[in-house]
Amino acid sequence: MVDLSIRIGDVDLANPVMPASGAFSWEYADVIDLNRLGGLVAKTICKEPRNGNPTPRMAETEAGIIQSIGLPGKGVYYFLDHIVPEYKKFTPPFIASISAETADEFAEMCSILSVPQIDVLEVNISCPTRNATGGNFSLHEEHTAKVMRDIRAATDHPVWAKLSPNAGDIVSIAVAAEEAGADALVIANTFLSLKIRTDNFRPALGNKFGGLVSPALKPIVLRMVYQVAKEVTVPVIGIGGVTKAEDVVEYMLAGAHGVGIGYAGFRNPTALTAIIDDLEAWCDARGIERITDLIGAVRDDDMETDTLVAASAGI
Amino acid sequence: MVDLSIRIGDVDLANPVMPASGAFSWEYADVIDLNRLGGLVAKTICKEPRNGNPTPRMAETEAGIIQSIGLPGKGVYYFLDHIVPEYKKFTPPFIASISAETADEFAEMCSILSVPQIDVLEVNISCPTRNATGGNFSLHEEHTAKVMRDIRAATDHPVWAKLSPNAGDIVSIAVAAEEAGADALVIANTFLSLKIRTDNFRPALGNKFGGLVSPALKPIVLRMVYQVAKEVTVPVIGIGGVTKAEDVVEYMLAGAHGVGIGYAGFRNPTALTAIIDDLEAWCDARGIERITDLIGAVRDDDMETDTLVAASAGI
Amino acid sequence: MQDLTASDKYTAAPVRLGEPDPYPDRVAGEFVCRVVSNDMVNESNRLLVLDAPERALRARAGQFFHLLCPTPDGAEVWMRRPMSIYRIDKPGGRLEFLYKGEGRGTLGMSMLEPGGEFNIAGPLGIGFSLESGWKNIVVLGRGVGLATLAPLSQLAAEHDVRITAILSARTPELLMSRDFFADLGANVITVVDSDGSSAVENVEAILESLIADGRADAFFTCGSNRLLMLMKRLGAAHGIPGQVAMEQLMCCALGACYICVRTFEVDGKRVLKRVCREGPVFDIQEAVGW
Amino acid sequence: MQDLTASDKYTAAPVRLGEPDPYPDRVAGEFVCRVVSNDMVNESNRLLVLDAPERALRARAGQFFHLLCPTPDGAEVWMRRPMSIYRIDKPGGRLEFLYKGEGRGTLGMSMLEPGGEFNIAGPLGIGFSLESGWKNIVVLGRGVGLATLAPLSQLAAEHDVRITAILSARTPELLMSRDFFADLGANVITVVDSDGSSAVENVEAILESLIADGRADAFFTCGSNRLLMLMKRLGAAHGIPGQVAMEQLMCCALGACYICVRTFEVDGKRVLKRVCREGPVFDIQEAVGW
Ligand SMILES: Cc1cc2nc3c(=O)[nH]c(=O)nc-3n(C[C@H](O)[C@H](O)[C@H](O)COP(=O)(O)OP(=O)(O)OC[C@H]3O[C@@H](n4cnc5c(N)ncnc54)[C@H](O)[C@@H]3O)c2cc1C
Ligand SMILES: Cc1cc2nc3c(=O)[nH]c(=O)nc-3n(C[C@H](O)[C@H](O)[C@H](O)COP(=O)(O)OP(=O)(O)OC[C@H]3O[C@@H](n4cnc5c(N)ncnc54)[C@H](O)[C@@H]3O)c2cc1C
Ligand SMILES: Cc1cc2nc3c(=O)[nH]c(=O)nc-3n(C[C@H](O)[C@H](O)[C@H](O)COP(=O)(O)O)c2cc1C
Ligand SMILES: Cc1cc2nc3c(=O)[nH]c(=O)nc-3n(C[C@H](O)[C@H](O)[C@H](O)COP(=O)(O)O)c2cc1C
Ligand code: FES
Ligand code: FES
Repeated sequence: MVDLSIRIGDVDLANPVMPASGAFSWEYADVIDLNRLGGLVAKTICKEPRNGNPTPRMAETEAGIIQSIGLPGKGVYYFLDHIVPEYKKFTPPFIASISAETADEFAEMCSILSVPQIDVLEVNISCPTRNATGGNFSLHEEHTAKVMRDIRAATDHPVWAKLSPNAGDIVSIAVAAEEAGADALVIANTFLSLKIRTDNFRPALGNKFGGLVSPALKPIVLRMVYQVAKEVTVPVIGIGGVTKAEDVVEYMLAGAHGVGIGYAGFRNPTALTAIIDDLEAWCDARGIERITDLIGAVRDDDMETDTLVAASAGI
Repeated sequence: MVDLSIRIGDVDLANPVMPASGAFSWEYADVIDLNRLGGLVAKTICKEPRNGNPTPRMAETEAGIIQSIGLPGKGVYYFLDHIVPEYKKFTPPFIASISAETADEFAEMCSILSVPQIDVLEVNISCPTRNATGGNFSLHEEHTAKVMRDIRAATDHPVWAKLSPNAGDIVSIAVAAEEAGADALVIANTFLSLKIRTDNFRPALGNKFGGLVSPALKPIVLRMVYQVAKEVTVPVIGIGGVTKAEDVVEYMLAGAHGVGIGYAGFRNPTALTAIIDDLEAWCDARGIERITDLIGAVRDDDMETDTLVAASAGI
Repeated sequence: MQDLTASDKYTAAPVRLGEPDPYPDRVAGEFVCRVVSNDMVNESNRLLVLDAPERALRARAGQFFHLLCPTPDGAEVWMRRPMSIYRIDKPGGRLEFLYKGEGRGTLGMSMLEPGGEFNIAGPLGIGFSLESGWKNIVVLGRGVGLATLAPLSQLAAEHDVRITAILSARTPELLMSRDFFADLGANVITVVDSDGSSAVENVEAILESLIADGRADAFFTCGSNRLLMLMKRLGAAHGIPGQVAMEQLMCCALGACYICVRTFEVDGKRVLKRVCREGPVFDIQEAVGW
Repeated sequence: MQDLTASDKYTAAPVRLGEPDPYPDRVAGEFVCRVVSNDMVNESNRLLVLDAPERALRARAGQFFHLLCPTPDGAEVWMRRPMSIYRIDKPGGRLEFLYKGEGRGTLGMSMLEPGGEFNIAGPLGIGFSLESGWKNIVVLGRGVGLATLAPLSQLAAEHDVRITAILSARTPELLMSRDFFADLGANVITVVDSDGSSAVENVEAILESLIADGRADAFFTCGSNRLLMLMKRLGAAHGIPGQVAMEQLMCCALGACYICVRTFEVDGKRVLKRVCREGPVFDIQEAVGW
């Protein structure tokens, strides 16, 4: 049977399948066995309590949903006192996700949260409805470098940097995050989007803009993961449109160590554990002994580059 | 009955619905009446003959296709002698699309093509599989400004700049293109993407990367059109995921003067004229007299911003 | 042709009718049920009857399921749709939903045919609670809101609580479930827009007289903001506790995403609560309506 | 349940069977046909028979249609699938396709049921041409490649051209259309892998003897690269003209997108041609195979 375990920096995961921040909570234990997941990723929290964005916070689009929640929550201390204990009832590594509008606040949160119960700090420097100087630092190289340096200085905990697919040059930003000390890169957050209702001419979301989530986006994020994995040495976690075991394989072939899953768990609350089962079966059917053998195993080094030769090959 | 006509700079179009470059040719006259279209947009041409990219040039994805054709063609003189006359058999304004890997070559092509038979030069400065210094200028503000200035100096023809959705900050690039003399902005080209086959671990496309085309992407491009239309004064043409009359309306509400359609015409060769029919019916059913009344008519100035108030409203 | 529905290409491990349940102790699950019937009950509403796995039948009054609706038009329905349980028939192994086909999701549901499969997740949320001291309750529902109140009334009847059911609708033809409530032994009062009897003043008079008669130990409502506000006002005035089932757009329905929030008033402070997790049933006095 | 297919949510104005044709003079169109039957003809192939509008019936031998396949799994089939015409029955108003259900598109096609609708675009491409001087032709096909050669043989028979049809398959059970060709008066030769008769050397011997007998004024082939190369070699050696129907992934199928290119050799130079527009039928001597 295949060995599904992976290691991201110093953190050991039983398998490469994790939930995506904001699309998961310990409450999923109502439906599935959380101890089977590679990691447990909490919803992004902010330092102070926040109401979040006006409703409607979600709208269906042609092929997916857009959403803008606005990071509601009760602040970092409530998180430590009430939410962390909920997650600690389960065994997988616990990844806290945090957001802030300044590098200072990010650093402050990191030091508050560098407690033993938390295994990883995922820094959401890519909130899609914020701007590059106020929370979506990962739109720009220098902002990314600055915030990551401050974060790194504030904690010895493993830090995973979640990047934005809205950035123009994801590779430079990934390199900047790595150089500033990120232990892993999480690619990507959601795509900034807009839906206008043609019945009343109004934006469909209370916050006007929202992040698009759709299995259709996987090829874009996969391209980013592939490009980044070629240029960095830290592990990459791919997030975007994973709905089946083959998607996990595809991300790993592209160079990812693991994946995060959001949408699929909304559509099918049993999706995550089912995908882990399928992944195991997929590997076993092919005699793959270690899932880590798939990482970066895309066969891209002997591609036919002569158009006339290629166009005389079979389909 | 609604007046569907629009004006983009000095060019009059009978309606706002055009094909998208590369997804259309005069050969569609086999199936539909091309004289009904708002404009006729030719496939992008290059100065010299090119074979284009290795096959396979297309692959289906979860929700759409990725494609990388590589701008094959017989060069600019063949275009003038053999292709322009085909389009001139029809009445709508004729838009030639051009690409080059240097600003000089762009300028040279513009002067060669500034002939009376061509009504508009669409400059494809956003070929997704090229880089910012070699054809995909629209990834960067300065490259965009430079190439557009050289183009503007080379021709008095109307110039529409086609921009890339892969740019991080579409607004700055749009503003740069406008300032350098673009008469209209076409938003957007395709999203750079990758598909890896899990059966043989190989990239699905001969060129490895390709542009993703999917109705699912409309909310992303719509957001870009909305953001850009607020900041520029030249007309914007929205391209991405239009498959029905409501999509045309949505783009116009967001600020577009017109739309381009690619994918829908592949799936249904009669789509473009059917969408024009539906658009007329949609407007007539609502008593809209001029389609131009829809441009930028999104009701975004009195949105509820208090979350607690919004969350006590009906659904 | 059942496999044309969008339910198959995604990975999931729902419990299928007749198959072993890997997690019999979890409070909720994803289940593939079989459609028994799906017929119109009047000009605008339909009743869906499902054969459901055992765990799904542990649903309680006021809880809901999150339904993976078939696609009415070829495009997927990208999010599940929340739906209250209308009837739980434990001995028969059946779950029933009463609904109105109006948007893509519910129109997709309308297409379900007997023998077909239907994927539902649940039971979810906090349902109604019946305090032991309550001997007489008033349920006041409008439209498909009645669906939500039906299992509560079933429960009340089982506990020998006397029920007054005030059913409101646009027209007499749309008055659903009159027999359902009557069969439970409820005192059924119907009010309709078409003769003006559903006007708030009239319903208020009915409620006042029930209060005067000692027939209102607790209030329950669903489906109308006007009627909620009325019950809140009378409840506050007369010290009658009440519960309301609320609605909101939902995504995860498990408490994770915070998409389903609504505003409530708790200790004089306005706060947001998740309808899926802290509800869908709330204290009437906390509700600020919609 | 026909509306569960993906064909309805997109905007289009196809000509529907029985409805007036707005563009009767255009060479191609988008048509909604009605399925007459869709049965297996052997263990791996299926025959789809459609009632088609008049304009669609103007298809010529070797041309193809671009088919909007229903979805086998809930996800859309995002691109049409090209398919040669197997039989055109003008008086009966019918079009037939012979195909193998192997991928998502063709498996979707397999689900079409009699009475259902099916959206097809065409007729497309350049078909076979029969020169008036040709009195004897040899058609050599393998697998579903035979489908493409069928209407050519029909045409030849109508023009009193004598046909030798060499049908190749893996097993005798998979040898399709033997009766079809025999009914046209063709001299039918069958070769199969299972007894080794389909080996290139054996087919070469058959072709050589046909040439020697004056039965080979022109060659036609489809479906096998090995057999194409054989015909190309013999054709060049003996000065026998030939045509081959090629395949490639397609997107627009109208000549616009340049996705369907293949390499050909023209005047000693390798060039790309669009299979959808410059083909699918090409001069055998230009083909470089695949
Ligand atoms: C806890 C709960 C229990 C419910 N119980 C029932 C029930 O028993 N029977 C029944 O018919 N309906 C019930 N609803 C409402 C039902 O969920 C919506 O009617 C349904 O989601 C609409 O989906 P659609 O695709 O058909 O409509 P859409 O096309 O999505 O929208 C059509 C209309 O319905 C409204 N709507 C959309 N989603 C919801 C929602 N989640 N809640 C309320 N309104 C919505 C939209 O604003 C719009 O006005 C319940 C909702 C909740 C939250
Ligand atoms: C002009 C033309 C005429 C054709 N006529 C017939 C016919 O009469 N009967 C018939 O059964 N098939 C015919 N084909 C092939 C048919 O188009 C493919 O089998 C079909 O597109 C595969 O689609 P799918 O979704 O079932 O398979 P996919 O899942 O897309 O692929 C399954 C397999 O089919 C191959 N394939 C995919 N697309 C094509 C294609 N366009 N051409 C050839 N192979 C392809 C793939 O590489 C793969 O090996 C024809 C193709 C062309 C270009
Ligand atoms: C409702 C919702 C809420 C989200 N909230 C967060 C969040 O709080 N923090 C974060 O980093 N990402 C958040 N995301 C983004 C997801 O973590 C993930 O990046 C995205 O959904 C793409 O993955 P998917 O395609 O598997 O859904 C959210 C996504 C959704 C749909
Ligand atoms: C097969 C194909 C070829 C394309 N070729 C070009 C091209 O030559 N020049 C160009 O500017 N855009 C090209 N595009 C992009 C389209 O013009 C358009 O921007 C894109 O398809 C998005 O629109 P859609 O969602 O309506 O398809 C091409 C797209 C496709 C699918
Ligand atoms: S729907 Fe996700 S928290 Fe309620
Ligand atoms: S398929 Fe588009 S050119 Fe042939």
